[in-house]
Amino acid sequence: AALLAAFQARVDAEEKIEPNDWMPEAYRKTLVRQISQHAHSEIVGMLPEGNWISRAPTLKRKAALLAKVQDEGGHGLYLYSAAETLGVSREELTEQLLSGKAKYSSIFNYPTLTWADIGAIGWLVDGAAIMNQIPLCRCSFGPYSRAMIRVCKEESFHQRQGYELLLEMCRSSEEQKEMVQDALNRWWWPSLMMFGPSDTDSKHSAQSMAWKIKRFTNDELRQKFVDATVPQAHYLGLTLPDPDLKFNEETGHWEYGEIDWEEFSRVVAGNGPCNRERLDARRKAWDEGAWVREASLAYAEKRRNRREAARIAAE
Amino acid sequence: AALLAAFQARVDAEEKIEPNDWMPEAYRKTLVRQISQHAHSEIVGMLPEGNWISRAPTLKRKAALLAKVQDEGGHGLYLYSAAETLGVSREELTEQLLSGKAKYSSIFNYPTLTWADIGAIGWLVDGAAIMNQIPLCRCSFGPYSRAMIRVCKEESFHQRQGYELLLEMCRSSEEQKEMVQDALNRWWWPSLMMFGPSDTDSKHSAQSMAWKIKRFTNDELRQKFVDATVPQAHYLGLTLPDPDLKFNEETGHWEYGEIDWEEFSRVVAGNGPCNRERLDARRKAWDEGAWVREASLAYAEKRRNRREAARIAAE
Amino acid sequence: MTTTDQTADLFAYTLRLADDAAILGQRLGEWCGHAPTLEEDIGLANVALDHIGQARALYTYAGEVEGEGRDEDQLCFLRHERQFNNCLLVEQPNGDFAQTILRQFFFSAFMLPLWRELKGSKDATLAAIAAKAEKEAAYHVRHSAEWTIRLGDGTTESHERAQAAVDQLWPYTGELFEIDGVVERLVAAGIAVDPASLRDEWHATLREVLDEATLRLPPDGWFQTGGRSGRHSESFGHLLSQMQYMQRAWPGHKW
Amino acid sequence: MTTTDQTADLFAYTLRLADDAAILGQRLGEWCGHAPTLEEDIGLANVALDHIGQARALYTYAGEVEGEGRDEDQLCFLRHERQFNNCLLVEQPNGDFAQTILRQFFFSAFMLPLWRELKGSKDATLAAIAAKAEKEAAYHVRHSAEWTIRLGDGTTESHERAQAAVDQLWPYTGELFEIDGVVERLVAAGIAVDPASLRDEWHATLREVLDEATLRLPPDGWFQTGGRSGRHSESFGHLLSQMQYMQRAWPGHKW
Repeated sequence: AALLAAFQARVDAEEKIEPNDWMPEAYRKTLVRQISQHAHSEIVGMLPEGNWISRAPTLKRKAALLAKVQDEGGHGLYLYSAAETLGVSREELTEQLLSGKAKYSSIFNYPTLTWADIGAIGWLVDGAAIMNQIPLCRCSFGPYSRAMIRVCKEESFHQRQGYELLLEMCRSSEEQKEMVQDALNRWWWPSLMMFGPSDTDSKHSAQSMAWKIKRFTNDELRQKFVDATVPQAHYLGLTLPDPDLKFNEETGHWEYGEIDWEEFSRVVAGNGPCNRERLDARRKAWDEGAWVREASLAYAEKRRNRREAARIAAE
Repeated sequence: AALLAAFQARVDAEEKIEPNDWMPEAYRKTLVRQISQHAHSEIVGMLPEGNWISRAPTLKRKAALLAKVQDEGGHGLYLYSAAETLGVSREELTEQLLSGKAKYSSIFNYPTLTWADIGAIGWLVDGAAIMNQIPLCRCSFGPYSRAMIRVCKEESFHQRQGYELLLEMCRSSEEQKEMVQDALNRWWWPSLMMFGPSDTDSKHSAQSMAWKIKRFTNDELRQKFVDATVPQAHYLGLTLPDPDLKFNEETGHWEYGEIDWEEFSRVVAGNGPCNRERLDARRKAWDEGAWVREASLAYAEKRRNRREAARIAAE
Repeated sequence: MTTTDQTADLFAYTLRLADDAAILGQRLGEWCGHAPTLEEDIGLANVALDHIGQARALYTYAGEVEGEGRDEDQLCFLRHERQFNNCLLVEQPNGDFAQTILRQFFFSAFMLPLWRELKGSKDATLAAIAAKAEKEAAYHVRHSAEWTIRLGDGTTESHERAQAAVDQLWPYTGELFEIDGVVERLVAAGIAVDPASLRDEWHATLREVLDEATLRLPPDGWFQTGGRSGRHSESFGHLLSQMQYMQRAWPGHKW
Repeated sequence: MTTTDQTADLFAYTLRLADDAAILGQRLGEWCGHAPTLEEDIGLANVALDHIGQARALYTYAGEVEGEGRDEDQLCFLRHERQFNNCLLVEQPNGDFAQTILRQFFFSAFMLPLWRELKGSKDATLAAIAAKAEKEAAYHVRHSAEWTIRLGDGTTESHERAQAAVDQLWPYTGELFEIDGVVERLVAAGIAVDPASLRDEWHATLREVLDEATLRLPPDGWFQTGGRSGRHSESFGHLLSQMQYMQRAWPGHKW
């Protein structure tokens, strides 16, 4: 209890908790869950965008998309490393993802149907991710906070790139603008769902706030996102697919309509358009890569043994 | 020796030899080799054309191509059946094909690079096949002769269809005509090679002629093909890729240049552009289909056992 | 309802039927030369051919109904991904032979009664197309049902693969029974078939065949949707990029 | 030789280099999200990116040399199959990881000395592109050589797969050393590199790495050819139908 109080005092004083510091088991667990979900999201998130690498319309866009997907892989790497500092191995985490036990952001269970979806993911999905992640840069757990600083920098680049892609399309022709509008129609609500259940239904919020893992509630972050994004959509000349959306002059906020939480729960539960495809793709990559990983280990061991033998021979 | 003389007398009298009749072992062997090579050619021949089914430019052409490839599968079936009457099973023959022991027509080791190749195969490859096969309709071995009658009818339909496809392309635009010319340039010489080595180098000819398996020599058939095809090319407005080609007013034949027999031998030996791909594709289909064939057998056996059990129970 | 509205409905309805046939034919055509037996190379090509034939008749009629001069090829090869309205079931990748067979069985067991009823359509062209397609669908049901039984009641491996195919494809069957304004109005006009009226027969066919195949029908749960409004699977765009390649790369040429 | 001739040669030569880079980049991009480890998802994407970058610079320059206003995208996305002049090696399908690695190793072990020599080209733009590409190729050689050794000297399975990849890809390496009039004339003009001059170094690199990997180099035998005159593998058309899909389906749009 004294340890707990000291821990909370450090958190309250905005000191960073480091891996070797004492921490409550629930704090560790919450972080492992959150960081690994976040890592898995980066990995699974490579798939819907990867779907368009071979069909990107220009070489410049192809390069940008490849670089973006590569960055996501990189984010996955730092996040797995941050999780590893809490005593859980990448193998365990991978196993949890592939068995379907671990979650990842449900937004990646929607398909990328047109090239505009690549822009929409950058603009909306990365935009929502950044809203979630900026406060995490000040998270009480040191490794997570440092990983987030790096991730946020790259994500905001992706977000601008996605928006710029859509802007180019909207300016180029009416048909392309329609394609962008269609993408917005399909990605808007799932993006709002990325912030998680409404505060009244959110399980983990209060404790995470006290631990300074979270700094804002789901609804607060969602509102920030809506306020930032609606004017951007208008600038593109697009209509938000929400008839209830209106600007409240008094509060200065954009008020949005009812979110379809049934759809949210259904997709989280595994019944989204692409849940099966996503896990199948990850499992296939993992299974087909098994012989490569085994070869790596076997080779590393051979080398170790040879070096050892050489050392002994030299003695 | 009396049997042999009687056999030859029947052959000379243009009687058909049937599977249960006595025949020399060498005759049987020659036929098994020839019929099975022919069957394998139909099967492997499905691949270069199959490569364009998913990309056929119109629904009508897609249907025609599907039907054609399906016919080739059908030809494979009757030919395997004809070979089976000589006491060799389809499994054995398939094994010989997949192990690389059996040959198939070398023309199918060239790739189909453009849509015009589909027309060129119909016109030239099926055209050459028909030249070879028409005399086989009168082959001394009954089952082979009857299979050939059916095959020839369908092949000549395919040949006309291929020519008509090219005619439509040549009439439609200059670019398409160039595509046709390019296909002719690539398929012309390999088509001439389909008739096999020159008579001076052909191993099996004399005996096959005596047995009335063959009716014309390789060079005779090749000349017939050239004479029939050159005017068709000219009607399309195309140039044959042979600077030495010229019409001999006296003989009434088209004289053609030197065939590159080195290329022929190299491709037969396994070093054509697609030899590996063709066998790999057949092996993959065979290996991946193993569980289906096993299921069929297992189910057939279960049914037999159940029927047997029902019969016994009923007694 | 004005004639223009009915024309638009009829166009939409015919186009859906055409897209279903064309896309399934396209998928089946991918097998050619790669099937588990020579007989199936021929058999699947045959089923593919029937669907391409149906697609041709339906696209041609859709183009006539629309009246803007689009022919079968323009409708098949020059629309974008979001404009295709085939159901998600037919576009599912071939997978292994069991998945191809079960996809066919689920679909044809629905289409057989649909074509039978559509023979009575007040639209004479649809009725004529249906009469021909019914015979073909009867063969498709028989062919795919026989294989379903053989695979389900074959070896342990084939049983597992067949059951996996049933489970994987099941969520795409709900869409077959969807009704929207287009169908509703055309049913009322005696032109289209109400899919709800086919459900019992479809279920009975499935139960009978899957029982004999010792396969388990999944419980009715959540169903995938979207195909009828052009929201397809990610694999669909790749299918189109192949299928439309020639018409896209050589615009305005005759073949 | 007239300037027009040299311009045509330079266009052809630059375009070949561009096609090699673009097509290999396209193939490598297919791995993204499907590699055996997360590190390799990143690593292969990195190699892909380098090649796409080289392709951009080379196509842009080729367009300038040609002087008909074609930009990098028109050259990459609006030529037909028979107009691409990349070597057959780079278009070979990814196959398993061993095939992807060996394809890269054979190619990059050739490109590294080529870029190094091309730095001395009398054509300043090619020389500048080569200077950047040399550094990238050095990394590609290191990366693919390390994996070749790991796979060759890893497990029995990985050894067999690596050897199969060597054997399968070997016939496509002869084309790297082909010389035609275009190359001959540009070598004489001090613009291009004579590939024959790179053969010993290439062979030495291969021998060293394959030895360490316990892999056997096939005997020099017959080599595949055709890429430089636009005769590609059957898989190439399928690659193009994907790669060019957007530009073909939406002609004249900006992205």
